[in-house]
Amino acid sequence: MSSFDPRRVRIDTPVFSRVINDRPIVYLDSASSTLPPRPVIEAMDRYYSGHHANVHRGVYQTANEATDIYEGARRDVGHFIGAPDPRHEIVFTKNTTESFNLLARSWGAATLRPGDVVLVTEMEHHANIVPWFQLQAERGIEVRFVPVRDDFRLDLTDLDRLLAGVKLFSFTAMSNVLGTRNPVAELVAAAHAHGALAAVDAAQSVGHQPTDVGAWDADFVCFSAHKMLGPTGLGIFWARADLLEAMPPFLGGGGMIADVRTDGFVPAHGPTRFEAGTPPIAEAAGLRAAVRYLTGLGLDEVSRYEHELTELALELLASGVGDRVRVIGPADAVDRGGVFSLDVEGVHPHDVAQVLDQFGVCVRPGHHCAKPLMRRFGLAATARASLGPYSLRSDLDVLVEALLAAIKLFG
Amino acid sequence: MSSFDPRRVRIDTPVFSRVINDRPIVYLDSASSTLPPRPVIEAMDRYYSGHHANVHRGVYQTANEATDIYEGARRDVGHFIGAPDPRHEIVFTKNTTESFNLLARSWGAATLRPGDVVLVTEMEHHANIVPWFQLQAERGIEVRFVPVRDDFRLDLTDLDRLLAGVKLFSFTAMSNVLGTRNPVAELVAAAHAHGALAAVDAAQSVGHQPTDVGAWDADFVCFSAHKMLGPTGLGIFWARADLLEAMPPFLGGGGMIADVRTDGFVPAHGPTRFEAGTPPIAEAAGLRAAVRYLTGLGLDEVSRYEHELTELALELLASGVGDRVRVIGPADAVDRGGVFSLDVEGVHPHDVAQVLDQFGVCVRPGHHCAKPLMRRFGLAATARASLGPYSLRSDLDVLVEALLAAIKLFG
Amino acid sequence: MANLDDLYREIILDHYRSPRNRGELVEATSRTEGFNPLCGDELVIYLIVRDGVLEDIKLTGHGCSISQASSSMMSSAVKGKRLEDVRHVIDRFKTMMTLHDDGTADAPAPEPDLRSDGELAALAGVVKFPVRIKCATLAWNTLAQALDEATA
Amino acid sequence: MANLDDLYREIILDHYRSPRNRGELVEATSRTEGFNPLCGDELVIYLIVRDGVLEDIKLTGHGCSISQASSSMMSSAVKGKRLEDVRHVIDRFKTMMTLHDDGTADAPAPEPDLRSDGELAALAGVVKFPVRIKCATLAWNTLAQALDEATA
Ligand SMILES: Cc1ncc(COP(=O)(O)O)c(C=O)c1O
Ligand SMILES: Cc1ncc(COP(=O)(O)O)c(C=O)c1O
Repeated sequence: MSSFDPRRVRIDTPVFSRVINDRPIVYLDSASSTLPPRPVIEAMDRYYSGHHANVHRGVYQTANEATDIYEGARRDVGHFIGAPDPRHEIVFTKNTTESFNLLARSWGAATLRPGDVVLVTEMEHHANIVPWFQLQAERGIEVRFVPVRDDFRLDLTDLDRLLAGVKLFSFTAMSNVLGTRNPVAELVAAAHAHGALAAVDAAQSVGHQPTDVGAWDADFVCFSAHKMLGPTGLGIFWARADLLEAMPPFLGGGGMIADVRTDGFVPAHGPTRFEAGTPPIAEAAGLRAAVRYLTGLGLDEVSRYEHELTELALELLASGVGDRVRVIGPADAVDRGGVFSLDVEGVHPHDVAQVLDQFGVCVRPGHHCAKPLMRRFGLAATARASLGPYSLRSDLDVLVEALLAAIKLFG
Repeated sequence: MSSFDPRRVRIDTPVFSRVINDRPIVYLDSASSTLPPRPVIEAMDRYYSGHHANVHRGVYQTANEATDIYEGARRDVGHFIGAPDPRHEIVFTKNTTESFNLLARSWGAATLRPGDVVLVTEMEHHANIVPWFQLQAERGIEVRFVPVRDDFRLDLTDLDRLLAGVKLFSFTAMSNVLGTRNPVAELVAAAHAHGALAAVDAAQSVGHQPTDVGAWDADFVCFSAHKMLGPTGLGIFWARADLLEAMPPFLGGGGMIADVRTDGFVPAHGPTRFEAGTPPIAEAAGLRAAVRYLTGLGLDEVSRYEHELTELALELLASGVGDRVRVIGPADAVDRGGVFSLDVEGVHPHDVAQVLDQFGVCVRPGHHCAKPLMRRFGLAATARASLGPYSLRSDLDVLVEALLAAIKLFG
Repeated sequence: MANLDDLYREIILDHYRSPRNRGELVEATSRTEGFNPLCGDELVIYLIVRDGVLEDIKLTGHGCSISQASSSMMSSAVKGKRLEDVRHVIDRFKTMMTLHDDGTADAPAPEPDLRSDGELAALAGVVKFPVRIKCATLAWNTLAQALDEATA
Repeated sequence: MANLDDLYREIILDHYRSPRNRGELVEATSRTEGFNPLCGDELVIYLIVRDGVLEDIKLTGHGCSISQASSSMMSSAVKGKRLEDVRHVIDRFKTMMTLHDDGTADAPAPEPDLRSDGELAALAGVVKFPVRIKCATLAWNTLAQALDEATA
């Protein structure tokens, strides 16, 4: 038996004391955002109550403390993902989306020429599609898609052909709609074999399984604090130090310059070049606590536990709700995370979610910012349930009960 | 006597219980970042503990609550600055710096042609300089500066000539180095008379005096939550609704689109077009509490009180520390806020700040992200003390005591 | 606490299961598309407008029960009416669906002339579920746009 | 708690008030600029290097007491030394100024050969004030760069 106990996580997480429609909350929307445990909330509270000051450039004590907290978060989150040299590799942004925009507008705009190809996949989140379309419109690059098979996995048969002329292969470690986990190291190796760089969207994976950017051999990795038990308002962009050092600045302003005159400016070196303005300091304190909390749980344990729960969920959804519910994602728990996009025959996802809310069950209806993928499967929307380290078997039971009620209501 | 009591604000602000080097903290760095009162900290704590969920698109209860909090913050901060229609005018960014980058990269890039002029002033923060230099480098616009007089006020004698050919006049309501308050309505009117639009950097003013974007007749206004008793990680961009609606998207990703296909995307309407990815939701809860707190204090009262304190500070700095301390900023309290950049003869600002820290006094040494201004006055750095609504007369006494000690130490 | 029964009235479920005026109109005088980017709901309204009368209306598209029922009920409510009367119904419906800044609605009880209309009043419960208001109003906003185009 | 006296030793204040080897060297064999963007400190180092010996060094620029004192003390410590000895002093000094990830320094006591050097050991207190380390090392990093250029 593993020492990991989801009940302890639940006790640590204050939102679980919420009662919705006379029922305890059944939070199944961790793919949208995870619920922060008390140590994360308290770290920010403590920061604001005892240490708040603007970072860098300060000499007085709280300014140094704030700087230590902020830079400490950079170091800790770097170590958490296996970054060899966090101080020269980790940039703090506001979310995964900004991280991808930074990649596209800085590295992309400096590197890509008209006709150059960026390869993404059909299962990407809009955060890893729209910035490339913006470059397509502005600079005539080509955006190419790796197709998704009917079994909800990437179709890699033509990968070599697709990679021809590609400068960057940017793909998700795990789909936020299908739950599919992609073979990251293998895809990175394929990219490198074709002379392309590789960027990984780790937003859905980093809080649910161990991450090692070195083992992946990736060039860029993007993720968000709020999807790994951390706060809103903070994203992470990791890049190989040599690549980062060569990237031109993106947002301009204070903190990212070495000099400004009335006739131009000289950008600073290192990650600060990309951190214009007052950064998300309290958020960094929260992320640091989240990293410590997740490390305490053990990502291996979390991943093993969520895998077991995923197996159970797939079983229940295959058998417990008649044949009206279809899971849009791999049917078995292999190479797959705890995300279940549901298509309920005759009941629109919006209505599914509405009925589920009556049972205290939180699921998200919609296209989940993955419209190309939805179109690929002929859907406008799904109702998505997703797991976190605090999810319980009983949550799945209530989910099934509520789904049956929805099916009954809409006859 | 006014009912405003800075001691009450101080009691509300937990950082003031800090003891630094055996002395109570004397926080004189509000121009860098203000200290949040307990209601702001608690609003975020409450949000994370009871309501956290991703916004928009949600159907379940906590998702609706989070959306209400987020959109409520948009409305409240809009009303706070006199925005006629917050829902169509307020965009949440991560800080003032991102707000200016949004202005430059969206409105600017769509509007400005080679040779077009953006007029700023010599007393701008880098946030309102570097983005324009970036456009200058990329698109050949011209960046022109309104000079600053020896008495630390804008030199407006040549304004009409300077405004010739200008498409945007972007200037600060209050200098973060000099404390100078500029005649915003008058400058906006001058810009409009020349067919230019006007953007106002309200970062230093919005937490210290009442703001009415309508009375200013401004077109764009940028500021940060963390300089108005609110949290880090949240900036505000206000634009006239018609201008905002015509601006193309900036960051691309989820939430800012109407549709995404494998061959392109269609952006959404309204402020969400500029809010790609998961926004700073808890931060919005904090901002809302800050707006409520400041409104409770009364911005008129705060401004009157800080004005009195500014008068006192200027007196003390002129007479209480011999003739070794020069205030780099207007010598009288008229049209001036509580920011005091100090040049201490024979003592480097870094050393001034270091000695002051020994007395628990928090001041910031450096160029304050205003290098063109520093150069204008032949300085590399100053030691800056600045006030907030919790500042006390006794803070100024300790400041003077500590300055005398610094002067003595360096002989 | 808003109850699910306030939202999913029997008459609404009935319109959802058996939508009225479904299909295309080949002889339509106008064809107008509506779209809710948040949920992906899509709607096409075909109209035949002649001599100031909305002679016929048909709808295609997909969406949730509220958006489907609302468009079906709308089509029944406006078909055959004079345009000024149609516009009046649209206005009254949108007023019923309006939330104030403080989260309250204008008309906790349905508007008199909507009540007289019968079925539409069943949608009044939607305002208790603010995120669903957009579902209910999509058809009506699209119809308003269609009339503007038809009479432009 | 770090004490101000650890930072502002008398010998440091002395070097600040009366900097050694100040000025330009017209016959310099190299001229190298150093710059600390955070505080705006600027430094120019002029060297005369001949036959593997740092024959002369002069400095101009401005900065805080720590950066001024450090550069002044450095100039005294390296003037007239063989280049390999200069490099050795630079390495030892930078080791003394290095903080580990956990905020501790390697050498709470000054390095032996810096102690033997006397004055430089006075700068050891700077590591207790981590933000000031950059002030103390600017001159040394710039000198290292100057040597690289001079011997390239
Ligand atoms: C006048 C002025 N503008 C802009 C800024 C930048 O604000 P932020 O660091 O929050 O982006 C500051 C803050 O230092 C400021 O004082
Ligand atoms: C796979 C994936 N990528 C990117 C994002 C965007 O993250 P954020 O909204 O924090 O920018 C998400 C979150 O929805 C996601 O699931």
